[in-house]
Amino acid sequence: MKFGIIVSAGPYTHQASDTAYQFSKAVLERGHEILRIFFYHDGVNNGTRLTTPPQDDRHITNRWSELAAKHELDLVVCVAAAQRRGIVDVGEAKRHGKDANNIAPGFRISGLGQLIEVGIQADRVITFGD
Amino acid sequence: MKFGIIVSAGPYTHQASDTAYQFSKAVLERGHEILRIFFYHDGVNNGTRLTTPPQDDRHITNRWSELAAKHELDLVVCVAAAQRRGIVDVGEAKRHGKDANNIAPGFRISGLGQLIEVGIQADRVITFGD
Amino acid sequence: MCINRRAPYGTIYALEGLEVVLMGAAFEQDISVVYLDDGVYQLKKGQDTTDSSIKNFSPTYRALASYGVEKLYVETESMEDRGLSEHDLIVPVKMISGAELTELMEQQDVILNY
Amino acid sequence: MCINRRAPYGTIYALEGLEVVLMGAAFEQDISVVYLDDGVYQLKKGQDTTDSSIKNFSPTYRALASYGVEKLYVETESMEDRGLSEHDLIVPVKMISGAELTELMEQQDVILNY
Amino acid sequence: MLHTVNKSPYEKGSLDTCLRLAKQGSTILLIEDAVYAAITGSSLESKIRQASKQYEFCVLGPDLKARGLDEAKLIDSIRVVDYGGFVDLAVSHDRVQSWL
Amino acid sequence: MLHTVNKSPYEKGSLDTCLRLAKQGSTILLIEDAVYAAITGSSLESKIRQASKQYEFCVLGPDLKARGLDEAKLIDSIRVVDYGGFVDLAVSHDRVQSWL
Repeated sequence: MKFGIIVSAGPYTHQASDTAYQFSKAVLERGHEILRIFFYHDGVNNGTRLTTPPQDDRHITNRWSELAAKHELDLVVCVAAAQRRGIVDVGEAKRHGKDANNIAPGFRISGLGQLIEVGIQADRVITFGD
Repeated sequence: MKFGIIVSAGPYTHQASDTAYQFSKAVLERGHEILRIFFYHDGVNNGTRLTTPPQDDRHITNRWSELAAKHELDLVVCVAAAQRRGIVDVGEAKRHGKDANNIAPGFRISGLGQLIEVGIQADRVITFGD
Repeated sequence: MCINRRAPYGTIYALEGLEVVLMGAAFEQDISVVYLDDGVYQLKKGQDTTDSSIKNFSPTYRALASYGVEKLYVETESMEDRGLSEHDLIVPVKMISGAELTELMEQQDVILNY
Repeated sequence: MCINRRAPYGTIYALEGLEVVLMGAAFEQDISVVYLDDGVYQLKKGQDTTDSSIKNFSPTYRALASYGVEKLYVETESMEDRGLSEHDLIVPVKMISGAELTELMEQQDVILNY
Repeated sequence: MLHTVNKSPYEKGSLDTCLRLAKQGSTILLIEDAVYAAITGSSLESKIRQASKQYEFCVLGPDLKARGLDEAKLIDSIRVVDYGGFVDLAVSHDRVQSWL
Repeated sequence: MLHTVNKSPYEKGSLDTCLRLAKQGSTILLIEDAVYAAITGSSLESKIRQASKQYEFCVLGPDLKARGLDEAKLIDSIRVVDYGGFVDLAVSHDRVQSWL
């Protein structure tokens, strides 16, 4: 079965991104497919590589990056939501004259169309958020 | 009268940082003093220079930076909260081996002691958050 | 179907939820939009953000029809709790009861929530 | 005084609120900590996050006394609503009524809220 | 003491907790989504009218206006303030308690 | 339909809205801070018992355990699932509705 997963809360602040991660892992362990994980609202803050959580705590962003690398997942950060919150890749930095970018490995920035598309293509869409 | 102001919600997502800004401006217009504005929890996300909100909307970070420049305000981003959320200055980037920083002009990263201190020194402490 | 349950301005969900509806319309999806709980306040007439300098996005609701989004539903019970009537709303909507909304939700392919 | 009104793990306020209390103690402030509404759940015995891989910070409450933080107050009404009693809590606390809490709040210099 | 409430009373319990714990004679300022509590004709009106015998209620005008709420429909005992008035309230009370 | 609720029923109205609108026979999965609704001895117990005549309630075990809630104190009609069980529920119902 094909899943689309929406993450709409930021890391650490709300448990939603933890639940989304555990759910995603379980989806893959059950042999199902994840078409895309779409980060919207404050969920875009999952996609910054600049976090340094305490050593005895989980590293939420790295955990996503590793899961994506292992299973070739498509992690999409919504561009409109990202612009408001300061999540930037090389292209966005150039376009808006920013002197730095902060996107984490395995994440890409794209439009809301990617959310609509997964809504059309997935058998199940599930939202984790605040 | 001396105010300490705490901002504990991120920009755009919650109105709290808007209210904190309007309140801060009014404090200064009334001739009172702001000892420090302390950004805690998701409030640290007010301090990234990488945001590009839509042109017809307010630019929350720039607004803070300008208010701070005009009135020599002390805008402090809590270091522990910032590490979890990926707000980084030059020193933090070096310390944690990050290849970029994203702190906005007028903001500085410091410890929770700065919050305790303002609690001791201010006549009034007020929190804006989620 | 997009279900809106939050008031405008206090949080960004109303605005970013509207952006999803517009994008769905651009993809020529047949979208139903439901306003429920505090979400009904999104459609309140007379919003004026000049004194709070937040962007007033309420005129966009009036533009939804021109984007082909015509199925706007508002739950009667949420309106009554808040002392609101259809005359308070910025756009024409279909008022439905909670029981009707329950059935409508059962007919959807995908439900998005804010 | 720090007022804690949120449950642990669902949001970060419990953990980051605890960090403020520890820092206040390091500055030798005379800190009262109040657990109210869902905040009382922070002190629930038996927290075990091994299956959710979130950091379990509940042992830190037991360390508060060694940092000189000894004024822990829990509101009786919040406990009763949730079917909790003092035996369910990980540390000794002073149980106070809402009316007593009202008076206690009036005596504080600064109140921080999470 | 000045109490501020910023959450919708329909969505969250913050206003209820404030009403349970604020000392008689305190001032309660409704801001952001809490301004919806200030309007007549809702299911909350009688609760607020009852509470206004014990507390002085104020409401932030810019937040009312943003949400399209008419001052003419305010519960009559509630006073409207702007951001400057909010500051004055914070100054004239010896402490501020924010119920988030 | 599978309904998920992730907010504390003491703090927010999400569970109430879910109970008002979920079709009879639906499954309601309590996760994150909503797991507090599943415990006996609270002021909510009778409401949940009443609702469990119409709905199948499940609760996410790892979230119970994190919060120190004893499975022995669960309202008896509520079934505990792990993350794999959560996925199975999403698969076996034709849609998922998240009440945030």
